[in-house]
Amino acid sequence: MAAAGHPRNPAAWLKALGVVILLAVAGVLVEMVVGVNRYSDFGAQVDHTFWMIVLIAALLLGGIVVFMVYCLVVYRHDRVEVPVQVEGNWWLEFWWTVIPVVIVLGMFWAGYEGFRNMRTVPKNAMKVKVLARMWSWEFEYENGVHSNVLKVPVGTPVRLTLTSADVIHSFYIPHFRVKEDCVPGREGYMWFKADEVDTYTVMCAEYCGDGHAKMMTNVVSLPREAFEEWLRSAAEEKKAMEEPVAEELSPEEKERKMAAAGEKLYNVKGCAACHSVDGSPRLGPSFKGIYGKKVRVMTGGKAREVLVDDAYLTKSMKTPTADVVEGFQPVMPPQNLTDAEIEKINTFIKSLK
Amino acid sequence: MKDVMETTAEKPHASPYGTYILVWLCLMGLTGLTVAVSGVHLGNWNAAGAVAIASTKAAVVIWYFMHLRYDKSIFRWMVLVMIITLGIILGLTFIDSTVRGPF
Amino acid sequence: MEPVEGSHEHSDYIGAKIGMWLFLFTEVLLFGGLFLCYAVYRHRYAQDFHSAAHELNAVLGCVNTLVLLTSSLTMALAISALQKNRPGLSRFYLWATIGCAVIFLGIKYVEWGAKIHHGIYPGSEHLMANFNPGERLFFGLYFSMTGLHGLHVIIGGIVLLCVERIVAKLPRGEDPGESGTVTIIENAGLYWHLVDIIWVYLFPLYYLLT
Amino acid sequence: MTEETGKSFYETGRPGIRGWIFSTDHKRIGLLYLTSMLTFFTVGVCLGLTMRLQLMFPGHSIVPAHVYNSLYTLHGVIMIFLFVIPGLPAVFGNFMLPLMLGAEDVAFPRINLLSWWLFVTGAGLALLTIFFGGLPDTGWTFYAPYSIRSGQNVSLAVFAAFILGFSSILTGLNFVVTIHRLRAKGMGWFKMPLFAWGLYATGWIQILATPVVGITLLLILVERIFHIGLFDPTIGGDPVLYQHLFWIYSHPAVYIMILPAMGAISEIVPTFSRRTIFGYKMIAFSSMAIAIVGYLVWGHHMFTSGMSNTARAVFSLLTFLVAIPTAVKVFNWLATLYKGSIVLQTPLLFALSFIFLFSIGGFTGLIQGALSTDIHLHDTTFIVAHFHYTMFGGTGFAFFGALHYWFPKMFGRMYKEKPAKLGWLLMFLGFNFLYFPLFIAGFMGQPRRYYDYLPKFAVPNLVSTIGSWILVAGLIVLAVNLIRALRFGEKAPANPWKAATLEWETSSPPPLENFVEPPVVTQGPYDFVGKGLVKG
Repeated sequence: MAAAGHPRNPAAWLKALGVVILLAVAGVLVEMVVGVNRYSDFGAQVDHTFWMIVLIAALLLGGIVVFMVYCLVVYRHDRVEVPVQVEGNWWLEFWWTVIPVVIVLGMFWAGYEGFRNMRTVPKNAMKVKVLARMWSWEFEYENGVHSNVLKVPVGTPVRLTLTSADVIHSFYIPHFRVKEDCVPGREGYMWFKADEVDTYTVMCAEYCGDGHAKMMTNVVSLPREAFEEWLRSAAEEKKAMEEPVAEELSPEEKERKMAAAGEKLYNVKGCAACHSVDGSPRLGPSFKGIYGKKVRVMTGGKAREVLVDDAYLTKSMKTPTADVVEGFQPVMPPQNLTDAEIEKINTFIKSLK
Repeated sequence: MKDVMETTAEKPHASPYGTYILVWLCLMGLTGLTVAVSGVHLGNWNAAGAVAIASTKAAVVIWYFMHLRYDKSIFRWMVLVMIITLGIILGLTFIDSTVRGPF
Repeated sequence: MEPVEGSHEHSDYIGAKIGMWLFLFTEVLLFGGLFLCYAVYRHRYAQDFHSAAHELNAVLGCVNTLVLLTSSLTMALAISALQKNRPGLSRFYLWATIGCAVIFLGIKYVEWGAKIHHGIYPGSEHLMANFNPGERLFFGLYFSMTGLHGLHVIIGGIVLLCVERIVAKLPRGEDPGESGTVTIIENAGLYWHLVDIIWVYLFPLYYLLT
Repeated sequence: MTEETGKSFYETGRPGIRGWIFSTDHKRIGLLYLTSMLTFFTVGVCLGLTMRLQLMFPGHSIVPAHVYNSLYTLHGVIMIFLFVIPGLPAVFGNFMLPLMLGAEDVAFPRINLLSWWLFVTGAGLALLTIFFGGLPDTGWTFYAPYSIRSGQNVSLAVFAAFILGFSSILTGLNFVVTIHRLRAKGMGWFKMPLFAWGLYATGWIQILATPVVGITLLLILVERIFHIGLFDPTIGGDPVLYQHLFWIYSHPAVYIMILPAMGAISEIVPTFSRRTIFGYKMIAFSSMAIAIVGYLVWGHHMFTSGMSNTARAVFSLLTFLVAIPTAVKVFNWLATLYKGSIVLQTPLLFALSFIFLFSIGGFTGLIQGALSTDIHLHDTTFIVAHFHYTMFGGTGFAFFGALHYWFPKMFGRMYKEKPAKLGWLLMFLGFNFLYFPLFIAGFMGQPRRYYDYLPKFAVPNLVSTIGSWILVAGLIVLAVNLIRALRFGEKAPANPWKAATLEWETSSPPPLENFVEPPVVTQGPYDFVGKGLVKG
C-alpha cells in the first residue's frame, strides 16, 4: 500500500452501506419467521432451506458489494498514483476455495433432506391417480370415482400417481411446494398432506401447448367426514350413470338422463377446458346452441360449410384436426372415448339450446 | 508460426507394410472371436463381451492404423479426454436409466 | 483475393492433424448420442432386442465387417506408400479402399432392401401392428445408426476419390510430404478409420446379440 | 491506422461487399459476426419487449396464446443460438485471439469463413419457418413428445439449430488448434491472456458437447418424418431420454456462453485497475475446472422430470461443485481491485456490474441446485429470472463491456464516455427492474411460459414490464453513442487504455497481417510495470 494515503471520508460511505445491508438482512430474517409457509408439511421445510440459502447469499453478496465499493473509493486513480502489483496469495486461494466447498455441501444436504421427505410416501397414504391431458386434469380415486377437482381429506397423506395422455405436463401445487412431471407412457408419483381446510390452485408447470396457461384446477381439502360423504355420494352418482338407460322411460326422460351423463363427462374428460357452455369462445368454439347449426370449417386448408350433427361431433372428437371451425387453431388432440360416451356427450351438446 | 513448426521435429512417420498386415490379421481374428462368442449364451455377459472385443479392435485400429502409437503425446491426451467425456455422458445417463428401471 | 489471406492453410502438419482429430471427436460424440439411446433401450427392452436381432442377416453383417476392416488396411497402406514417395502404389491402394466402400454399400443396399420389402421400416403398419415396443425401437435405431454410418461411408468414399485425384496430379519427383499431400491423405485416412471403428461396434451390437 | 504502420485491414483486401463476405481475414469475419449478431439481438429484444407487453396485466391479451408461444420460442432460439452462444467467441474471439497470441490469423481461416456462412444459413433457415409451416411453438428446448406432435414447422427449426451447432463446433475447433499452434515466440501457456484461456476451455466444450445436441435434434427431425419412435411413447420411446440428451449439451452450453465472458472480465479488470491480475493460474485453472464439471451436472434441469431419485441426488451434489471455481474467479477479480489504481471507465462499469449480476445469478443457482427448493421453483419465473441474471446480466453485460473495451481497437475510433455511462446506468437499473420481480413472482408460484397469469402475480409483472422499457432505453443510448463514434469519434491511439496484452501493441485498427514484426513475448500478459505502463 505504497502511496495509497488515507481515504478522505470513506467511513461515512461505508456506514451508510452497512446500514442498508443490515436492514436487508433483518428483512430477510423477519421473512424467515413470518413468511414461512404452513399449508402443508413440506412448506416449512422448503422455505427454511430457501431462506437459509438466501441469507448466506445476501451476506456474501453484501460483502462483495462493500469490498467493491471500498476499492472504488479508496483506490481510485486520482488518489492512488502507483498501484501495488500483487500476483496472488496461495493461502487466500486455499481458504476461499475450501470455505465455499463447506458452505455448498451444507446447502446440498439441506436440500437433500427436504427432498427425501418429499419422495418417501407414508404407508397409510390415500391413493389417487392423476391423468393430465391437453389441457385439463382428471383424478381417479381408488373406488373408481372420477373428478376434475382434487378433493382430499385434511391431515391425511395423499399419494398421487401421475401420468399423461399426450405430452409432458407438470403437476404443481405452489402452496404445498410440490411439483412432478406427468410423462406419457410412464407413471410418476408424489405425495402431500394438506394441513388446513382450504382451496389451493393446481397449475401445469411444463409447457404443453396453447392451453398451457389455463390448465388449472384446485385441490380442495375437506374435513374427514365431509370428504367421506362426498366420495360416497360421488360413487353412487357414478353407479347411477353407468346403469343402462331403462327401456321403459319416455324419450324425453331418456334424453334428459343421457344429457346429464354427458355433462358429467364434459367436465371430467376435460372438454370444459376449451369449450364453454355459455357462448364465450375459449381455445375451441363454445357448445352453446351449436347443435343443428351450420358452421364454416377448414378442411385441409379449404373453407367449407358443414352441419353440426351427431356425425360431425363424433368425427371432431375422434379426428379433431380434420374439420376445424374457422377462427380456431387445429390444436385439439384426438379423444380416447367409447362410442357410448360420445353418444352421451352429443346428447348433452344437443341439449344446450 | 513457422518458428514453432521448424523447432519441433514433426515429420510424418511411415510404418512398414508388414506391421499393417499383422494388424489386419489380428482384426480378422478378433472378428472371428466375437462371432464365436456370440454363439455361446452367457446372458448379459454376451453384450459385455461383444463391447469388450469391439473396443479391443477399435483400440488396435486407433493405435496402429490411426498412428496414435507414432504421433506426439498430445494426440494421446486428446483421445483420452474424448473417451472420458464419452464415458461420463454414457455413465451418468445410464445411472438414471438403470435405477429408474422399466417404466 | 489478397495474397496473404488464407495463405498459411495446410502449412502446419501437426496443426492440421489436431484439427482433424478434434473433428473426429465430434463425429464420435454424434454417434455417441445414438449409442446412448441403444444402451438405454437395450437395458430396458432386453428381451425385445434379442428377438428383433434375429431378423437381421448376421452373415451379411459379418462379410461387411471383413470388407471394412480390409478397407482400413488398404487405407493404411495407401498412406504408408505415399509417405515413402510411391504415389502409384498409393493410388492403387486408394482404389482398393474405394472398391471396398462400394462393396460395403452394395451389401447394405441388399440388406435394407430386404427389410423394407418385408415391411420392416420405421413407421410401417407391419411394424406397429406385429412387433413389441422394444422391437420397434430396435429397428428404429438400426435404421438410424446404420443409415448415418452409411452416409459417412458415402462421404468417406467421395473424400477418398478427391484424395486420389490430388495424388494423381502430383508432379513427378515432388516430395508429397513438402506439398502437404501427405497431410491430406493422412487426415482422409483418419476419417476412414473412424468410419471403420464405428462399424466395429455396430456389427456385434445389432447382428450378434441374438 | 497510422502513417508509420501502413494501411489498416479496412483499406486492404477486395473492395465492396464481396471483400467482406468471402474474406478469410479473422478480423473481417469477427466484424461480420458482430453485425449479423447485433441484428439478431435487436430482433430478440423486440420479441422480448412484446412478451413483456403481453404480460403487463393479467387477463388482457394483446396476442393470442399460440402467437405468444412462438414469440418466446423465437426469443429463446435467437438469443441463445444466435447471440449468447456464438456471442463473445465468434466476435471478440475471432477478432482478438490471433492478435492476443501474436499470430497472423487463426489456424484454419477458410474453415473460419465457412463457420460464419453456416451461422448465417442456420439463422436464415430458422427465420424461413415464418413463411413455411409457421414458427415453432415448442420453446427453445424442443421437448418431446410435444415437438413431435406440434403442427408448426419444428422440423426446419431443429435442422437450423443443427447447422448452427456445426458453425459453433468449427469455431471452437479453430480456436483450440490456434491456441495450441500459433502462440507467439516466448508465449508459454501461462503467459497467455486469460481471455484466450476462456476461449480454450470453451473450444473444448464446443467440440465435445455440441455433437450430442446435433444428433438429438436430428433425431427429432427424423422422428417427425419417419416415426422412429425413440422419444415417442406411443411407439415405445422415452421422452425423459430426450431431456437427458438435450441437456448433456445444453448445460455445458451454458459454460460456452459464460467462459469467454469471464475471460473478457479478466482482461478488463486488471487493465482498469492498473495492476496485474490476482491469481492468474487459479483463474486459468478454474476455467478448465468449470468446463470439466460442467459435463457432470446436466441432470439439474430435470429434477421434476421423473428421473430416478438417486440420479437427482447425484446431480444435485455435482451441481454444487460448479459453484466453487466460479466463486474462486469472483474472489480473484475482487482481489485484483485491491491496492490498484482504479480508473472507472465504461468497460470497468460493465465488468463490475457483471460481477454483481452474475453473483446474484449464481446465488439463485444455488437455491435451484438444492433439491427440495428446486422442486418448488422449477419451471417458474424464478428460473427465468435466474438464467437472465447469468446469461444477460452475465454474458450480455460482459459482451457490452468487451464491445466498449475493444471498440477503439476494432474501429480505430473513440466513443464518448458520458453517454456510454448513462447508457450503462439505464441498462443496469432497467435490468434489475425487469428481472428481479420475476424472482418474487416465481417464488409465489407463477409458472413460466404462461401467456396469461393469475391476478395475484400482477404487481411483479407490471414492474417487470416497466423495467423492460428502461433497459431498452439504455440499449438505445449505448447504440447511438457507438454508431456516432464510428463516424465522428476521435481517432483512437494504439493503446488508449494502457493495457498490457499483445493486441494493444499493434495499431488501431490493425493492419491485415496484424503485426508488422512477429512479436516476441518476454513478460506476462498483465505486467504493467515491465511494459512501462505504470511506475514500478
